[in-house]
Amino acid sequence: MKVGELAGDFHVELDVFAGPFELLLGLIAKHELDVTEVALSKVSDDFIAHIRERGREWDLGQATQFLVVAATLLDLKAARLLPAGMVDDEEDLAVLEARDLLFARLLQYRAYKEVAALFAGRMAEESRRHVRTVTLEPRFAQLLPEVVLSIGPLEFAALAGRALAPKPAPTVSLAHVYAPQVSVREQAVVLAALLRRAGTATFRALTDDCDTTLLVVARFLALLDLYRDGAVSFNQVDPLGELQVHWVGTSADHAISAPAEALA
Amino acid sequence: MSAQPEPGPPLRAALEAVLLVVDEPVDEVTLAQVVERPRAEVTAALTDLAAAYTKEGRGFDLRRVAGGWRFHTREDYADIVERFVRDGQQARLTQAALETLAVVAYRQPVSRSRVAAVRAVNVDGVMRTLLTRGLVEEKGSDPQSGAVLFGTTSHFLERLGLDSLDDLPPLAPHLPTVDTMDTMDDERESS
Amino acid sequence: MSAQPEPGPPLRAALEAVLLVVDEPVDEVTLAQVVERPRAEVTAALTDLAAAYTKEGRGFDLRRVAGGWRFHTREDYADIVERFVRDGQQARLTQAALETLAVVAYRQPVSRSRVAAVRAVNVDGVMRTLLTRGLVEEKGSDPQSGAVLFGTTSHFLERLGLDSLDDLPPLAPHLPTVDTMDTMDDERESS
Repeated sequence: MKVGELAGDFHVELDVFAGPFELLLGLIAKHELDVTEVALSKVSDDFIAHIRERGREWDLGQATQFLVVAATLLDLKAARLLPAGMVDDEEDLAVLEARDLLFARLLQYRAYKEVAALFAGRMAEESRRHVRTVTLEPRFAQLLPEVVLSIGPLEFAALAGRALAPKPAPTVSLAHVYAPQVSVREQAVVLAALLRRAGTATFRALTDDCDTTLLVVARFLALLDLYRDGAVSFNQVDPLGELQVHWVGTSADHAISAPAEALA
Repeated sequence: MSAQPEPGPPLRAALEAVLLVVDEPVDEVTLAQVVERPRAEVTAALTDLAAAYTKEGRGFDLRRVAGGWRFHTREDYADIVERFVRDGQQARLTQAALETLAVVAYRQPVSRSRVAAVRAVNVDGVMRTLLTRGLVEEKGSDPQSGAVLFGTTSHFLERLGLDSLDDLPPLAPHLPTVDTMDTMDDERESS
Repeated sequence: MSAQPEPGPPLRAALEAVLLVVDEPVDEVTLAQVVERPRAEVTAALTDLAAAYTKEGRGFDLRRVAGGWRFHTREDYADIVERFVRDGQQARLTQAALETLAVVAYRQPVSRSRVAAVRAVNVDGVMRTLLTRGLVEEKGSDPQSGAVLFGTTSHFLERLGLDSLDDLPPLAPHLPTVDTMDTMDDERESS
């Protein structure tokens, strides 16, 4: 990869450095520039301006590469900005290691990008050489040993199934953002039952059995609904202190009906 | 041919390059078009090349057969080539060949480009192997596109131990959903 | 090769004859068996032949790729050859696919998640492309995690014109601080 190729001819203008984005990366990689000195927000603003300038020439590939590198820089900077000081305990060491791993990742990414460019060059070169793949002259073809199909009909069908199966279309996986469905209405019913029995409870106690943050959020929203309906009242002595919830509704309130909002 | 470099553009070398990759004999008119030189010059170059190969005792030979030129192994080395072909570990099909055979078997009659589309790779070499091994054969041509269609042979059925194509196990249990498949296939066809 | 006949049995010619009929790279051991000559002699003869073809400016070339020898057309005549070989063109790989391929090539055998970690993005789709294109294949599984491991294929070597994985361009020059990197890498490797 040539200098400047990474993000096209995108140049950054910073107090500590002015020049091609790729060179900035190189300087940081070689420890010649401290990442904490670099105003990443300025770099991002400049890049957006750069993209805008090009108008219709919007290059998704270039933007993506910028994002990857910028994200890594951001990680790196965050790690560098963590209090460093003396390395005197395990935690400090862990921070240092995390920081170095991020650094290694950045360098590694650059290295693979560079060899990928070499690969592309070699492939292009090699594609200009054609191999000889021709049918055997009949006199030799008849001498070929009998073909052995090492599989039976059923395996053959399975093989055909795999070969003919539609190739899955590329999709963006949302698996990592999957969250179980939690219904605020259901949580309101749960809370109403708890509070009718207890009369008063802390928010901490009311969410004691929640195993996910989402469930805690749902209980909180449910409490707001109950408050709006006049079924509960709140009491908090100190800011950020314990939140007391009192049941002030009738016994029938929210036994079954409650605002029907579902968190998806 | 002597060891001296030829004067002018390397016509002989260009012909050697083209002839190395051709499967069927190529006539002089076609070769002349490809190398963009007069036919007489091309004919002379081919004759010279063939004579030179013989004089140098090369293992290959350039011969004019059925109106076209093609590389052949030289007769003197036929024994060695025969030994190679007979002893070569060519009895087994490669995985790529098996998969291509499977596509042809279940989609026949099918054109080479359809097979290539399903396999998502160039299948020329593999199809040639399957033809050479007598597992696949031409089955007419597509009335619309004129593309040659291929199908499996009776030899294929024998090797798989089946009486007829009807005995091929159904594909359905091995496919995720047949409906989706067909739709996708149609889309690909028209694209 | 000069125009003089070779002394003794025509080993080179025998090799030329056999190589003319192969449709995949053939290793030296196989060739030595077929021509019944010591492997070292065969290797020398092949190297000599290749050098002679280049010196004589022939349209074809004999090269060792993916562990075996095979005739190729010389690069200089690509434009002419491609007028003949219609669909020989391989589809280009995207930048993401190339980078992922690079990680697999240098890290093999490697799990999908390891590749994703290096690339810092999800690589599922790209890995599927590489598998479909026959550039990458499964190479067993990790004894500890059970994760499927991937590596490059011999088709990959052919596409890059490499004889073996040892011929991959070294990664080290692309890493500014090799010493640091190696240590890091080992740490991560063992973690």
